[in-house]
Amino acid sequence: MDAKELIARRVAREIGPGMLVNLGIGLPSLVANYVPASLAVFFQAENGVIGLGARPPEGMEDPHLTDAGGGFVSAVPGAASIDSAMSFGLIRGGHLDMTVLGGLQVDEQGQLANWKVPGMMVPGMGGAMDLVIGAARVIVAMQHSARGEAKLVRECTLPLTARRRVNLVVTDLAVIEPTDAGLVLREHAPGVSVAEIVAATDARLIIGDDIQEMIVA
Amino acid sequence: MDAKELIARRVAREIGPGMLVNLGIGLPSLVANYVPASLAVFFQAENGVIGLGARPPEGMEDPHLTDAGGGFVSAVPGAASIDSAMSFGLIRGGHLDMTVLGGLQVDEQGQLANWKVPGMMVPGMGGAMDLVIGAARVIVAMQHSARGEAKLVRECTLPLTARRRVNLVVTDLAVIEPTDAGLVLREHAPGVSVAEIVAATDARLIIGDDIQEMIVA
Amino acid sequence: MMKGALSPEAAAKLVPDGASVMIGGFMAVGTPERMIDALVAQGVRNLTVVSNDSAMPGRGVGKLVSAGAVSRMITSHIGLNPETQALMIDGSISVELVPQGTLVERIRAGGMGLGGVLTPTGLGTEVEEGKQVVEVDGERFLLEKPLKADFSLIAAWQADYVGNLSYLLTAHNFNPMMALAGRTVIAEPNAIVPVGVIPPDMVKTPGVLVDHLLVRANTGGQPWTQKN
Amino acid sequence: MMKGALSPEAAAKLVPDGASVMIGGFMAVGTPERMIDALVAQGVRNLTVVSNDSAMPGRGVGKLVSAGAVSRMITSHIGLNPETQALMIDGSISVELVPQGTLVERIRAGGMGLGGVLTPTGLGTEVEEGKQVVEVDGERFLLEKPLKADFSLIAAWQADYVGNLSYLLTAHNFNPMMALAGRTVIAEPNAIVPVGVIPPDMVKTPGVLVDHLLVRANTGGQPWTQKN
Repeated sequence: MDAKELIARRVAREIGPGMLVNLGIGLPSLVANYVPASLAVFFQAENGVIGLGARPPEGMEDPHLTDAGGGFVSAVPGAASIDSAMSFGLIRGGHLDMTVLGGLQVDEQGQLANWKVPGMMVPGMGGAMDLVIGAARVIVAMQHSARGEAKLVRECTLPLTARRRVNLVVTDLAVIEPTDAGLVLREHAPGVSVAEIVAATDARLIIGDDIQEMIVA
Repeated sequence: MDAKELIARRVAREIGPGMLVNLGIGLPSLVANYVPASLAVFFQAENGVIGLGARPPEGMEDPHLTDAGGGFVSAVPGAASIDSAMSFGLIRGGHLDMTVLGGLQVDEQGQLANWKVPGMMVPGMGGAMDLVIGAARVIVAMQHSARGEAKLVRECTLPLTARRRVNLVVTDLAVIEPTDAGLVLREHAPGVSVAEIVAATDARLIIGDDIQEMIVA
Repeated sequence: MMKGALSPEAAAKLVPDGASVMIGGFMAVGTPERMIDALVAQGVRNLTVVSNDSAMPGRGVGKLVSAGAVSRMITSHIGLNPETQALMIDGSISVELVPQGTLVERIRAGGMGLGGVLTPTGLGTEVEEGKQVVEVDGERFLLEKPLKADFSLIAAWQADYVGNLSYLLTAHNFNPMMALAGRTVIAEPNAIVPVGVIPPDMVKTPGVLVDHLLVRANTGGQPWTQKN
Repeated sequence: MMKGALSPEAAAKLVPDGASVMIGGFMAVGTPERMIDALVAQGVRNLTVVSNDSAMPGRGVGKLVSAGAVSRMITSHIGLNPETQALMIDGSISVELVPQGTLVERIRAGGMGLGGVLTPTGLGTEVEEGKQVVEVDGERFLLEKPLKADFSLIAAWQADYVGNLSYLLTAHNFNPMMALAGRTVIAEPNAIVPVGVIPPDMVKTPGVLVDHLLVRANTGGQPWTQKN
C-alpha cells in the first residue's frame, strides 16, 4: 500500500455513521474510497452539493455536477444542491461534522498552515480558512515530510490557515493528536519505529506508553 | 368615492411600468385594485411572494399562498416564492422600487411614525422599519386626520419608524411632498380648499402657486 | 442519516419547560400546528418563543400564548393577537420587538456562525437603544446580535427520511433560516416521500440540519400494512 | 417586466473598460462562457473581477485573464491557473485573496444592504491585517466589508422573460448571491422558457434582479420562424 492510500485508509476510520464530511481536493478526496456505504455518510463538496457520489460512467458525466476540484461526480439518493452562501453557512455555523484537509505545516499548538508559500506558491485559501474555523472536527492528512523537510514543526513558518487547533494529524508515518500539552504521538505506521518518527519530526512529540500500530480501513 | 378609495386611486398613479411594489396591509393594499395590468407591475408581499395576484375564487384558496395580512391571494405567471431572508434582502438592498404604507404621524422632516402608540397600541414594527429604510420610494397613504387630530405634525410625538424622509404623503385631502425645505402641498382633493387642508394640518405647509386638483386612477 | 418519524406527542416530550423555541410561520402560514397542539396538550410552560409574529388566538403561536405556555417572545409583530398584547401589558409575557428583516438575519447569523448583523434598520429609533453602532466607511449600522434556540419547530411541504425539506409558496418564510439555528430541529412536513424523490435542486433545507420528522398526519403514524 | 434577450455581443458592449464585474462559477462550473467569449472578442480591458477563482487557462474567468482583460481580482483561489499566479507575481494583476465563505457573504451583504460581515474566519491570520475587529459578547469577529460591482455576469439553468432564474446542481455556487450585488445583472441561461413555466418554488433569483438575458445558444438569437 503506498503512502497516500495508507493515510486515506487511516483517516477513513475516523468517520462515524451518518456524519457530514468535507474532503479537501487531492489526497483527502481519496478517503471516500474507504468509507463503507453502510455508514450512510454524506459528503459535502463546498462548491455546492451534499451527497457527493462516485464519478459516473464515461459519457454520463454532467458539467453541472462536480466536486470542489472540478472533477465529475454523481449525486447519491437524498442529495441536495446548495449555493455557496448555504455551503459556507453550514461550514461556519458548525453543521459540518468533519473536514479532512491537506497540510504544509502543523505546529506544536496544533495550528495548520496550508494555503501559501510566500514568494513561491500563492494558490489562495479557497474554503480552507472557513473549514478549519467551522468544522466540528478537523483532520489533517499529509505526508510526514516533503522534500526532506519535516512538516510537523515547532512553530509554523508559513502563514496560518486559522488559530484553531486541529483535532488529528494523519501522516504516512504516524497518527498525532494535538492537545493542551502538545503533540501526542498515538500511532505508528506498520514497520515504522517511534525513533524513525521522532527523527522525521521537528516538533517535540509527547510519547505515551500505549502507542499502537495504525489500523486502517 | 369614499376617502380610502380616493387615496388608493391617487397612490396608484405613482406606480410606473414594471415596478416592484410592496403594499402594506389595510388601506395600502387597496392600491392594487387600481393599477392597470398593462403596467406589468409585480407586487411583493414581504411574507414571501413576488407576483401577488387577486384573491382566488371561493373554494380555490390555498393556505400556503397569502399576503402579509394573512389574506388569500393568487400568484401571477412569473411569480417567485422567496423566504424571509431573501424578502428582506430585496427590501433592504434597494431592489424594491416602491412601498406604500399606512401612517400614524408624518412630521415636517418627512419622518414617519406608524408602529406604536406607547401604552395603548404596540403591534410591533413588523416589516415597516426595513421597508422605510430600503425601498427606493416610500409613499405614506393615510387619512389626513384621525379622531379630530391632525396626523401631519411639526414633530412626531410617536416613536419613529425610521429617520429616512418619506417621498410622498397621500391623504383624503391632499398630496404632500416632504422636501429639504419642508412639507410642500402639491395637490388638493376634489372639492377641498387649501384653507381646509391647512386647517386640518398641524405641520407647517409650504403652499406653492401651482397646486393641482388630485387626478386619480 | 435516515431519520425515523416521531408522533407529535413524542416530539413534544423532547421540549422541556423553560426551553427556547423558534417557531416557523407568518400569521400561522407555514407553522407546525400539530407540533404546537402537542405542546399545548403536554402543558409546557415558560417557553421563550422566537417567531415572526404571535399569529391570532386559536392558530399557530397564538395557541401557545392562550395556553399560558409563553413567558418571553422575540418577535416582529403581535398586532393581530390581542391576547399577546394584553399579556405583554400586564407583564405576564416579556416581548422584545425586532424589525422583521433584522429578526430573520439574526436567526441566519446564529445558524451560520456569524458574529452579528450590521443593518441600517432601526437607526435613530427606539430599536437603537442600548445597542452598539458600528461605522463602516463612514456609514453607521446597528449591530444586532445572532439568535439561536434550543429547538426549531418548523413546517415544510415535503420531507424525505434523510431530513431534506422543500417548502411551498409563502409557507417558506422563517422556516429555512430557523432550520439552521435550532440546536434540535423538528420538522413537521405535509408529506414524507421516499429518499431520492425530492430533486436536489428543490431541497431548501438539507437533511443534515433536521433532527426529527413528525409522522404524516393522515396515517396517525401507522405505516400502511401490506395485505397481499 | 418582460426582458428581451440580447446577443452576447450586444451584452458585452454594455461593459466598458475599467468596469467591476462579478462573474459566477466555481472552477468554471456555472460560468457564463458565451458572455466571457464576447468580452474577450470585444477586447475589454482593465476589469476588476470578483469571482470565486480564476478557473484555468481556456475556461471561464481564465479566458479573461489570458486575454489581458483583468487588472484586479477579488477571489478566494487562483491555484489552478498558473497564468493568474504569474501575472500576480509580476504585478500585472493585483489580487485580493478572500476566504471563500467570507467572499460570498461580502457579496450577499452588498446585495442585501447590510453594512458588512462579522466572521471568525481569518482571525489571527494574514487576512486580519488592516481590518477592524468587533467584539460581540466577548467574542472577536473580523469586520469584512460588503462588495458590489457595476455588473454581475451570471449563468443559470432556466430563465423566463420576466428574468426569473433557476440553477442546476453545483452550478448554483456564487450566481444567486451575485445576482443581488451587481448594479446591472446579465444572465446567461441554458434555456429560456415562457413566463409561467418555472414553478415559483424553483425560482432562486427573482426576475426583478435581472436586467438582461442572453439569447439561447442554439438558435443564434433567431426565433423559430412559423412556416405554416
